[in-house]
Amino acid sequence: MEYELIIDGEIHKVSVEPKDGKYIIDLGKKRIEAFCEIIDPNSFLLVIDEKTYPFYMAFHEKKIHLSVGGEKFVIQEAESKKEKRFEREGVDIEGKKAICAPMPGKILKILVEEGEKVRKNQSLAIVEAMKMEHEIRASIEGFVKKINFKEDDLVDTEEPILELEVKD
Amino acid sequence: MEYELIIDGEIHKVSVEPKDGKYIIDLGKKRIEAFCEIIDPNSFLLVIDEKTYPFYMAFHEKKIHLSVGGEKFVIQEAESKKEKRFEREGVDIEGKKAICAPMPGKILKILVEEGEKVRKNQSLAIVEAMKMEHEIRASIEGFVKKINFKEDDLVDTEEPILELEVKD
Amino acid sequence: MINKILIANRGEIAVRIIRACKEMGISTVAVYSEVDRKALHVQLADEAYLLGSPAPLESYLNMDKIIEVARMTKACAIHPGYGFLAENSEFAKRCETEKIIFIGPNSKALALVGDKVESRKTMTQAKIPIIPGMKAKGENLDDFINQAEKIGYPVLLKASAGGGGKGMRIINSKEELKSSVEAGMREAKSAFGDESVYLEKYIQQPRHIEFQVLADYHGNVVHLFERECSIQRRHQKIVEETPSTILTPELREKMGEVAVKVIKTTGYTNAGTVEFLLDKDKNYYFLEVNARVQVEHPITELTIGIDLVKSQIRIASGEKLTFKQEKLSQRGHAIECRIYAEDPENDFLPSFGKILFVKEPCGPGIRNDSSLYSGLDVTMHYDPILAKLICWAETREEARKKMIMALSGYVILGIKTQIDFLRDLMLHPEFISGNTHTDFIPKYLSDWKEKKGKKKFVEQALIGAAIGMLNKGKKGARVEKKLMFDPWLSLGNWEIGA
Amino acid sequence: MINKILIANRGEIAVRIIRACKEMGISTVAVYSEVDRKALHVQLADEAYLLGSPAPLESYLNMDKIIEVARMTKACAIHPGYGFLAENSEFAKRCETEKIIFIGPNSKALALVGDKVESRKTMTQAKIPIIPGMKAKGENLDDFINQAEKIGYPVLLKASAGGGGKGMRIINSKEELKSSVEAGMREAKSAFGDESVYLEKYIQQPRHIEFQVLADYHGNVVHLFERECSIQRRHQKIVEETPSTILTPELREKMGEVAVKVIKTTGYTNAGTVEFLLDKDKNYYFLEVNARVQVEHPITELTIGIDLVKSQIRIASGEKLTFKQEKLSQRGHAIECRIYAEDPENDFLPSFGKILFVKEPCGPGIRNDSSLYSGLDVTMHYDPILAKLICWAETREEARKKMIMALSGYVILGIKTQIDFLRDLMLHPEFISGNTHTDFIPKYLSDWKEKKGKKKFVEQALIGAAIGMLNKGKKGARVEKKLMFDPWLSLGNWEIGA
Repeated sequence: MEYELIIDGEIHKVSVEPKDGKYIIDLGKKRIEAFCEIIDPNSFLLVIDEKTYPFYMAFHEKKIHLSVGGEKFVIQEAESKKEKRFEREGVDIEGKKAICAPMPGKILKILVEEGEKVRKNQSLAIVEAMKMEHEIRASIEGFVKKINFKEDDLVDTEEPILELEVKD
Repeated sequence: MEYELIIDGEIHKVSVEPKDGKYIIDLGKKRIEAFCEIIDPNSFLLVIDEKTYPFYMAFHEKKIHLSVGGEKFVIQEAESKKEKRFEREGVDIEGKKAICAPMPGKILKILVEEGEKVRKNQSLAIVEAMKMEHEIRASIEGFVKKINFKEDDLVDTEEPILELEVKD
Repeated sequence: MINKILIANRGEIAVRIIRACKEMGISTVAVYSEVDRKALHVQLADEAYLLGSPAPLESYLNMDKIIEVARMTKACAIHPGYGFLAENSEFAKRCETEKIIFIGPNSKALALVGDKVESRKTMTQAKIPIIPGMKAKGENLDDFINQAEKIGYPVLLKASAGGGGKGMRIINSKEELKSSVEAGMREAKSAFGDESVYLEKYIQQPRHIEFQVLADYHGNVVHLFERECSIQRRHQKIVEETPSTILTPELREKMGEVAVKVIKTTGYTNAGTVEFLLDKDKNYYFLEVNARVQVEHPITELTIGIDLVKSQIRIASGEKLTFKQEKLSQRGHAIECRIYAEDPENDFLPSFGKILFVKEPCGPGIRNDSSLYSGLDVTMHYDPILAKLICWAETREEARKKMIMALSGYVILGIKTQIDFLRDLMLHPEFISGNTHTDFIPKYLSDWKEKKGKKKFVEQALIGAAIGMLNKGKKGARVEKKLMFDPWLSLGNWEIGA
Repeated sequence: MINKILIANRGEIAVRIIRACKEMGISTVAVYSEVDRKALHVQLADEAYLLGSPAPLESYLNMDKIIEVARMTKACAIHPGYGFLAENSEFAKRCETEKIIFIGPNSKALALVGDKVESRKTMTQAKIPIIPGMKAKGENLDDFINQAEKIGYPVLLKASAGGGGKGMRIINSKEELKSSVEAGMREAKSAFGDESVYLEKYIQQPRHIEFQVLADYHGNVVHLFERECSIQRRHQKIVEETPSTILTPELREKMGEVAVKVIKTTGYTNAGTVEFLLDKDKNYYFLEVNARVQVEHPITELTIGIDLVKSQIRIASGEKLTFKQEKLSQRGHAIECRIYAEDPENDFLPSFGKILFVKEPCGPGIRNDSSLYSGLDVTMHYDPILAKLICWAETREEARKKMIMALSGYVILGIKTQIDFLRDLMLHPEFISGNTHTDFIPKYLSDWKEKKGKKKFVEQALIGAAIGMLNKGKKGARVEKKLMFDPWLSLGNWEIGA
């Protein structure tokens, strides 16, 4: 099987084939033979050239959370990235801009209404988490197209709190 | 559901019914309401009258291994006990006696042959485990009916190494 | 004798206190909010009672409810841990009235050390060195101008009722004074309901040195030496160690004596911490008394060989201290790192969610005070501290290396933590040489980023992930013949949460 | 400098050594037998090499193979742990020839302390008190009769090459002498290939007291005080503690000096243990030198504050000891319990199989040296030790209570252990009062049975099991709505093993 895996924004092609209890791995620049022993559902032992690498892995919401050698990775399949509904950076092709919370939390206040014109850096909402308040500001000038949540709702960092639209 | 559970040789009847996220338990002499929270696949939190009892449980070969309050239990359903093929204590109705190892291990030596007459306490086999040797002796006088293993075989405590037969 | 204690707290400190009680044969009553029903402190306590909704005022700050549970369960004492009600003199007084032992200082001493301006006065009278500054809150702008001149710029504006950096401002010149004082007063008003502010000399790159003290009800006071807590981020300690790399034996003895004097002066009882700032010329200034068991108490326990939580309980029971000052000594070196649910790349904003998997480090000399487990929900409602990792070794250098190893072995999947940040901190040349001060992080690590592209195990991660994907796809596929059990068969487990 | 060590062992001690190496920045090479492929020491080491089939001679006793792996991986030193090759002077010599550092005593001293009769001679010459007995192995029956009269009955027959109780016999009178000597010789012959036996005075209800020593290559020898290991079963230590409840400061100092003298007399280097028997009148007799790191070394580490494994490595590197005798002191009290895969109700026969679930105790002052994990296969091939649980506290009584709490929190499902037995031992009045001796278990606990019918949590167990059965039956049944993940859905997990 071939996979396109994204680590820290970079796409890596990996091909893996099971063979005689081992795995033949092709990383493009090199081919590797590896054993993989299962310790428990989240703990594994990767053996390459008699070197042992314990690693820990959990699948969650299309992401692979993985720790090896004291380093932590959040890995995604290249396809699943395309599914993402909103582009965090910049404005999308339709001139819309999704505003997400920088951290998951509870919406304390929504400071604007749908249709309202906002200037850049204007406060749009206040989100609270772990005793800290955080202001959500407009990253562009535009109009409030849609508000997806109300006060006291819980939000994560993926679902936009509101959408802005650039009008000329 | 009603269960007959065996703990340390004693049979206990327990009936349990889920209700509104709780469990109604009938232990015969008393009825109890309990919550059961799942911490991980083997760890649970039993809540009875605001007292919390963390317990740990694993199912294995028709037995429930359970630990609560620092005490350990191996629990069986009453039916499954009947399935046991051999009676460890005494001779069965056909005059046969199964000889099992007192601990799992490797058979170092079988000291008798099928058909051979043995006296009580005669050494029948030597089993080794964890650097310790253990002699298996005849618990009755009789004849060797059947030998189920050979030297270097691994045995557990359930499957008889050999069977003796009382002949008159 | 105390035979049953209600622990009015949550998280690792509640777990720590419950363990001490168990060893002393004392029954424990836990309290919890709705989101903490499966929390480790609930699992470990003999009894546990729901306080209410997650909001602290409804649960862990709900005095009425907590007192009610204590009365109902016949708990004769309450341990408040740290945070929440720990330094609330009203609650301490309430316990006194209800004849429930408050395991902490008496309410009078608690009220005194809690008021910064008042305690500065008391200390001045007792000739304890304090940071040069105003003797009282300022009344008008001229007051502030005159005092600032007298103290000498830069000066630090502080809220009288304050803490946690709220209302605090550095003022470098007369020009900045007016607007800063006004802004500080507004902030103090909104944070504490009290606009009083005052000025202090601003000490540059100071070290934060504190002394642990124990005081019984029989007039015995000892100090258990220092902890250096200079590594801070936004006035929040994140790394603590003892002994301090800067103290000479003479200075240690002198500051210890002063700490004991502070405690005697205030009539303080039980465990407490006397905080000092130490400037570049090794002048020390009394800062405040922390009237509780500190987050960083384990490093003292490991080097002095005394259990502080048990000591708190014994003192509260009326027992006398069994050790004399001259018998106490420091052995080896201990470092503590606080593990927070924070994203160090995103300005240390809290990161919460489900912990998909946790593996905690262990081994000789490693202590991990935590309340984590795989599957735990880290909620937004409380302080983002997850665990405290403490390493003891014969020397500082060995303790530091042990800490690096322990941090490398701390696996938390599912939420962000600052573990990698802490490891880089441990590897920083200035930390290695012991040159620590409260501006350490802004000075050396303000632009810290995870070593993207510099990671050493990318290949192994890709291989592991690919093997995982491969077997995840094929339900029932067996990875190898002698598999003892097959997680691929039980995918439900992998998908914790959702 | 040593930069890479091969650890020629398995289980908890291999893990212990690997951790010390990691902290010292030393690379580690693990070796393993076919059944140990997933063992924790394999997981933790930087590299791991298969030695061969599970039989020790093919794997952990396979000198050729181990030396070969060391050469291949360029490991410059081998740490043998305890057991296996640890006290094999041939292996030590082999390492010396191959210019690989053997982390243990030099081969000459190792050979000397390994021969009981020879070392008795050496000690007599050095005026070290030994148990009254024969100066050499007996040549004929008259020899034995005369010597037994001289020593006084009861006497103890011991194999010259012996250990572990093989060939050992108590002889109460002249009448028993002939048959006992003959039987003892036969046993010794078959156990060790050497029929030599000798007689010693039989000490009744002695205490086993041993002193930890460290000796560098520069002539510096220190002792790190005593460990009392009187609680034994079939000459196997199961509970150890320090300080001993019986030693006075004077006796401790005297015995410590003798221990150092023993080490100097034999030209011993590295870490070692000098074992003594102490009779009812507090006479002490040298028994033997254990030429390795001991299973019970952690209790010394916790009370003295020195890492013994690191010290071993430093000494082997040629470093000088950095501490003087007069600077060393004991702090607090430590107890160790050895957790064995044994069935205490079935004559302590080994119990092996799959560990279905393990939860190890943790908390301040609790150290758990183990190599366990859920799913581990405990095989019949090796020593049944699973873990060592060590508790440190300010006083013996507190350490004992901490141990009871820790044992109660040690959950091992799937195989039998003697954890409950150990807990009852900790609760025994004679242990509480410190009246320990080597006959403690036969005298007080020989008829120990698990408290069947006296268990306190039968009801909770029944309820838990019934809820488990109920949900096991219904695949996909949800126990509660807010379930974070559902183990009932993933039954595969429960059925660990086949």
